[in-house]
Amino acid sequence: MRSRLYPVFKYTMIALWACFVAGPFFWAMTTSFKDVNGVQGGATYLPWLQYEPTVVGWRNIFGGAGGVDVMRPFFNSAVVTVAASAVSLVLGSLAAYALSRYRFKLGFIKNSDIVFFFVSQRIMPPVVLVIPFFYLLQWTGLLDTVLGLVIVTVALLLPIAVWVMVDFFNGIPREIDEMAMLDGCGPFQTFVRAILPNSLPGLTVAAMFCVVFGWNDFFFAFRLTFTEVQTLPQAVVALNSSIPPWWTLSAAALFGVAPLILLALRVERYLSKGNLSGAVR
Amino acid sequence: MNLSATDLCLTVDGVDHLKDVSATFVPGRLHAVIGRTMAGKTTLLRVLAGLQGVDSGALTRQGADFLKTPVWRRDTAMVYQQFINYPHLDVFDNVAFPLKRAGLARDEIRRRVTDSLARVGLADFERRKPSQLSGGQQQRVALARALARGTGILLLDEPLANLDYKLREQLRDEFRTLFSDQGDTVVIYTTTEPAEAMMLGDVVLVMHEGRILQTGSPQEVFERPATTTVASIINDPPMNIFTGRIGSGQVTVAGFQATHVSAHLADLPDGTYRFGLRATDVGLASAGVEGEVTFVEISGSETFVHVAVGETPFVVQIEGIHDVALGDLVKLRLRPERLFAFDEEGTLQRTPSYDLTSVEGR
Amino acid sequence: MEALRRHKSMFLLPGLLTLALIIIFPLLFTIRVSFSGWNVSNPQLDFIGGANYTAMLHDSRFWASITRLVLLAGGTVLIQYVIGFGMALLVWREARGRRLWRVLFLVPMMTTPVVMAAIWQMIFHESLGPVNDLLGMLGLTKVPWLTESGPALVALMTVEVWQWTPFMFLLLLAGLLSLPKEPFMAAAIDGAGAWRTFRKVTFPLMAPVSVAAIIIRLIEASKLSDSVYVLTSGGPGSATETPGYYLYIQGLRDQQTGYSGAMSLTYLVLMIVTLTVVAALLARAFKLKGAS
Amino acid sequence: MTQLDIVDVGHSYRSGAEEERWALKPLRLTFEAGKTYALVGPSGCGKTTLLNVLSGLVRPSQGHVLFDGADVTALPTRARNIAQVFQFPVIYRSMTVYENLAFPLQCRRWDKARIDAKVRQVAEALDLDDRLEQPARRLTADDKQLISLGRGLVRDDVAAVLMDEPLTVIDPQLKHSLRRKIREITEQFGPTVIYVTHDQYEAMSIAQEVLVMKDGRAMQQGTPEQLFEAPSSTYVGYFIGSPAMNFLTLDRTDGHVTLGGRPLTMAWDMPEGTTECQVGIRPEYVEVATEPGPNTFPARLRDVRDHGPQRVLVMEVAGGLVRAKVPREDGVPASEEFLVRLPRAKALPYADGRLVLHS
Repeated sequence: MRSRLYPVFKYTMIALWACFVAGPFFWAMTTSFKDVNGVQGGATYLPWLQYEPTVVGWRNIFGGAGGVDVMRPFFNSAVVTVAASAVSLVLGSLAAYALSRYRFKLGFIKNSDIVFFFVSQRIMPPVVLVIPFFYLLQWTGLLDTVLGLVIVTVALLLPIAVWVMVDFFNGIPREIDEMAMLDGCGPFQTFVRAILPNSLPGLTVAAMFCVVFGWNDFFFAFRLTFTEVQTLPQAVVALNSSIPPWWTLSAAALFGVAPLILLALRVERYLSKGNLSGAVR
Repeated sequence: MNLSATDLCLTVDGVDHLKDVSATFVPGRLHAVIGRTMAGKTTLLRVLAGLQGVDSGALTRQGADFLKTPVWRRDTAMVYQQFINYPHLDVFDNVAFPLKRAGLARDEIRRRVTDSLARVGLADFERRKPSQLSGGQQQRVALARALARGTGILLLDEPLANLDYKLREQLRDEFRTLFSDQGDTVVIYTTTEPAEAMMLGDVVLVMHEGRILQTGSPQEVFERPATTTVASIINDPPMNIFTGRIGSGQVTVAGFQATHVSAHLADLPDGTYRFGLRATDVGLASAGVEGEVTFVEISGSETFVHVAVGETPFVVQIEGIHDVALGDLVKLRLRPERLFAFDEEGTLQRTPSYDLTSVEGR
Repeated sequence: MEALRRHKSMFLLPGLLTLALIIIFPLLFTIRVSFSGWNVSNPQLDFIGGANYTAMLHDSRFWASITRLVLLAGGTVLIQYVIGFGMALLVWREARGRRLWRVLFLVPMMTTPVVMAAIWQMIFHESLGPVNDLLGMLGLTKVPWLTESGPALVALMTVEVWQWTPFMFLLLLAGLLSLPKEPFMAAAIDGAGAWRTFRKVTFPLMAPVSVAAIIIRLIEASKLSDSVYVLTSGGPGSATETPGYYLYIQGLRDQQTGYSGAMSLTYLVLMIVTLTVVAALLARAFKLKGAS
Repeated sequence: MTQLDIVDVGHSYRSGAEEERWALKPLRLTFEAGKTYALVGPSGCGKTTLLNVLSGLVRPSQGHVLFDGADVTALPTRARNIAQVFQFPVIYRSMTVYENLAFPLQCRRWDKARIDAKVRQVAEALDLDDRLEQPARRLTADDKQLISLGRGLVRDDVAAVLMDEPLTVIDPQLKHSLRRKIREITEQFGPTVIYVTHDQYEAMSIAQEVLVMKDGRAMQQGTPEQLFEAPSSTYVGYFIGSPAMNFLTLDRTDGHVTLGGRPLTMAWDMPEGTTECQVGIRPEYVEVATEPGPNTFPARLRDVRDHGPQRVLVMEVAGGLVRAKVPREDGVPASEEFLVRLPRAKALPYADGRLVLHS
């Protein structure tokens, strides 16, 4: 492998995979500047050379005539994602801290079982939950409301927050807690003043996962909200169901995934620093 | 203001961490707890700090039940063996942290922080993060934080164990000054090193397998070790312990020529004894019993030569640094007037006398 | 210590109770409803015994979807693992522009699966999509990607691999970055070449991370349904139907609530049992491989 | 067994830095074949850099590394045929003890029978022969360190065994026996050993020769006895020995060296014209005197430190602090003011911080 061919092999593989990864984005980008003429004649890729670019797709999604409005769904998605993530992070960190620092024993149930209970909720397929949730929200009058959607989304995100944070807290020496208590902090003060300030990398990773899974959820929103609270994935998929105006669909799709791509650029260094490694072991 | 422990017991997974530990810790004195690793020293400190519960026993302070007091109200500071500081705070804020918790005024906090940082020699490091400091400096920060509060109880858990030996030597000297005036504070200091306990302690407590074996002044414990176990813990290298006989005015130790019983052993009845002899009281000589050198260690300014005489191992301490090759045959001479005599259960019977010109040190 | 005991519940309970409350109702409801004949014309909680379960046993479409899911999930996760590990190894140490590659390789997992599935649907379009266009340039015949069962499955797997290899990549890269460097120095000192170093050092050290990453991905993959809905709607026919999607049709579209309840529970139990067994097998397999 | 030569090797981690700030200032050293050397010094003294230069992990900014006269400066670690024991035990987790020891030989494509004989021979010396089939990861930290050492010893032709603070994570109780084991094994197999540590005790207990380093410079190389009896600088005098060597500043009156106005004779003479003259004497050699005489000076007792079998008397002599180590049975001087004698043979002259050479 140390031969001179190795770098050639290496960068070829990287380049091939990079093309595959970037391909759909490139396609969506180029398609979003087409119109009927650019689409109907078969696949084209390069503006000006192969088709005449227009901004009609982009105009459509920002309330242009005959288009759809993406701002309201965008806003709904943002509210639900941020609220559910915040609730999950707060409750998750507290629970994770308890599970990392104290020993629980209730009959045969121990700490690891409680952690497993949290994390195992990820195994629940949304489709299994969504029917009971439908009736639950209907009976409580929360169907098609932001609050209702936030509550069920917490069920999706809380396990992630607990999963990441338990392992992160396990990596912080217990002596720091002990020292804070000796220094006069009660248990809650210890958590807030001594542990949380040292947990920013872990919180960042947990927050990122919560936001990703919250923002990208489709099934709950699809079945539990309809007209009042449409989220962005719903709006995009709704466009797909009709005869596809591909340019509008592409523009809306790019608009929908852009926030998280920007997020990825910002938090990459936290992710690759190996902050997650504890969580995987 | 005394801190009194009565019959503290703690068993974890069938192992005794504390076994019938009773002790009274007095304000203004430094209590050096010496024992090997796993002797229960750290557990004892953690129980006193409230970080660890016990199975049974009592702990009182000023007559009140201290076991019921939560950690954060125990008025206790602790310095760990590992250099533990708040990673997110700089040196100043680390030291100020407990003072802020105690609700002191800003000026008072600044005064105390500056003062205690100066005492540990870190006056110019206020705005550094702990990660930017060397191990020795980090431990000084921890010490400054403990001192700044002026708590009623100060616990130090082998604070020098993780430092280079030169730094250890230096801080040990500084500690003598730092802890010389502790007013009303109960100071408890654990260590595995006899020299450290002897040098710093006003009172020495010897721990082994969760029990306190002996309590007394350094001089007392060193010169009158109650058992063979204490004798080997309070000496570095451990005291040579071997079996011998006293009979018809002669002391016989396997492999060695019988010698006259020296004065301090003269009144012991005939029989088999365990004898103890410090490494400094065994010498390499031109004549004596032959043994083989199994290992040579150099510690500070001393050479420890491990010699096997038949099956019995001896350690010989020679001042200065000497080149002795492994496998060499050397001759040993024991100083019979320095023999400690223990009975076969290991309880002290007679000690050599030290009362030549002895003046209370310090 | 006494005081701490009282406090610890205050940390744990808010989260635990919230999750339990959110989860417990759906579970109980699903169990109860699975013994009822609740459907669109008869929306009530009557009791019909195990009739739903009997019907399910003979529902070949349900069992076919389960088999399909096992193959899909197993296949895609395996491909994701191989590619993800490979890419992580390539950009782990010295590589030109490794920051750029790391970010780029992470991006797909950040994007919304249903939204990207809509894009993929264009890409796989038989006459207007770029895939067939590129195949044409290479002189190959066009493939009816979304309208024939074989190609549709390939398309679905491609989308899954594209979407989730980054997650595998992320976990494995994080694992690689946290490895101590001494074992690699030791291998160099002992004179081991690149392949031997990988087989004897890197791979065994990564075994725990590998097991965890594969299990996590299997759990997520077993819920596959969103992309199916958008990309193929389970078609052609039921060729790409997964249990998740079939449940959607039965329970939500056709509102066979009772029947879908029975299937939901069966699906859930099967998944838990299978994943537990797979996890145990994987843990053992990686250890055995390591020891030889 | 290989002789290692360091020829004018210097290293800076940042290019273009002035030589004063290099991690390793240019130096020339020879490590003779089959001897055990310890590199000792505080953290940041350059000892680890020097070790990495030898192992090939660091390519020095200048100079050459010779193994038995052959220039290996440009060779990677893999091609140098060295062995290394790290701070944290490194074993191949997935392999048994046997496979661990056989690994370097498999990499060299030895045939099975030869590997087997060699592995068993080394395992026996390491006392690991009864655990050959156990997974190596189940062993204790000290046994793992022995495996690392063994992976070097199985190669007959190993150029050198490098040890980087190998006792750091070993339980204090076991340090002693592992140190002993390492010394026994290296004496039996006789490879060239370079042992890095920050602990003087360890360095002097394990090595035939010790190299004291500070700020990227080699301060002194010699046997433990030489370092103790004749430290080449005040730094080595301070660094080796506990308590450190005493240093007192001297005056010159009428061509005579004086201490606090009284004449002092030293082991040998101080040359004319040195600016800063000091006498260095070990606390072990300072004597409490009962009556005045040559080299005897008045002292005032400041502190007594009880170390057990010895006491350290801290006293003021001619305006400087002097420590004397006295046996416990000698007791403590009865009055605060008394006399100390600095025996001539043990009083060494230092000029500008460096030992004056005996002419």
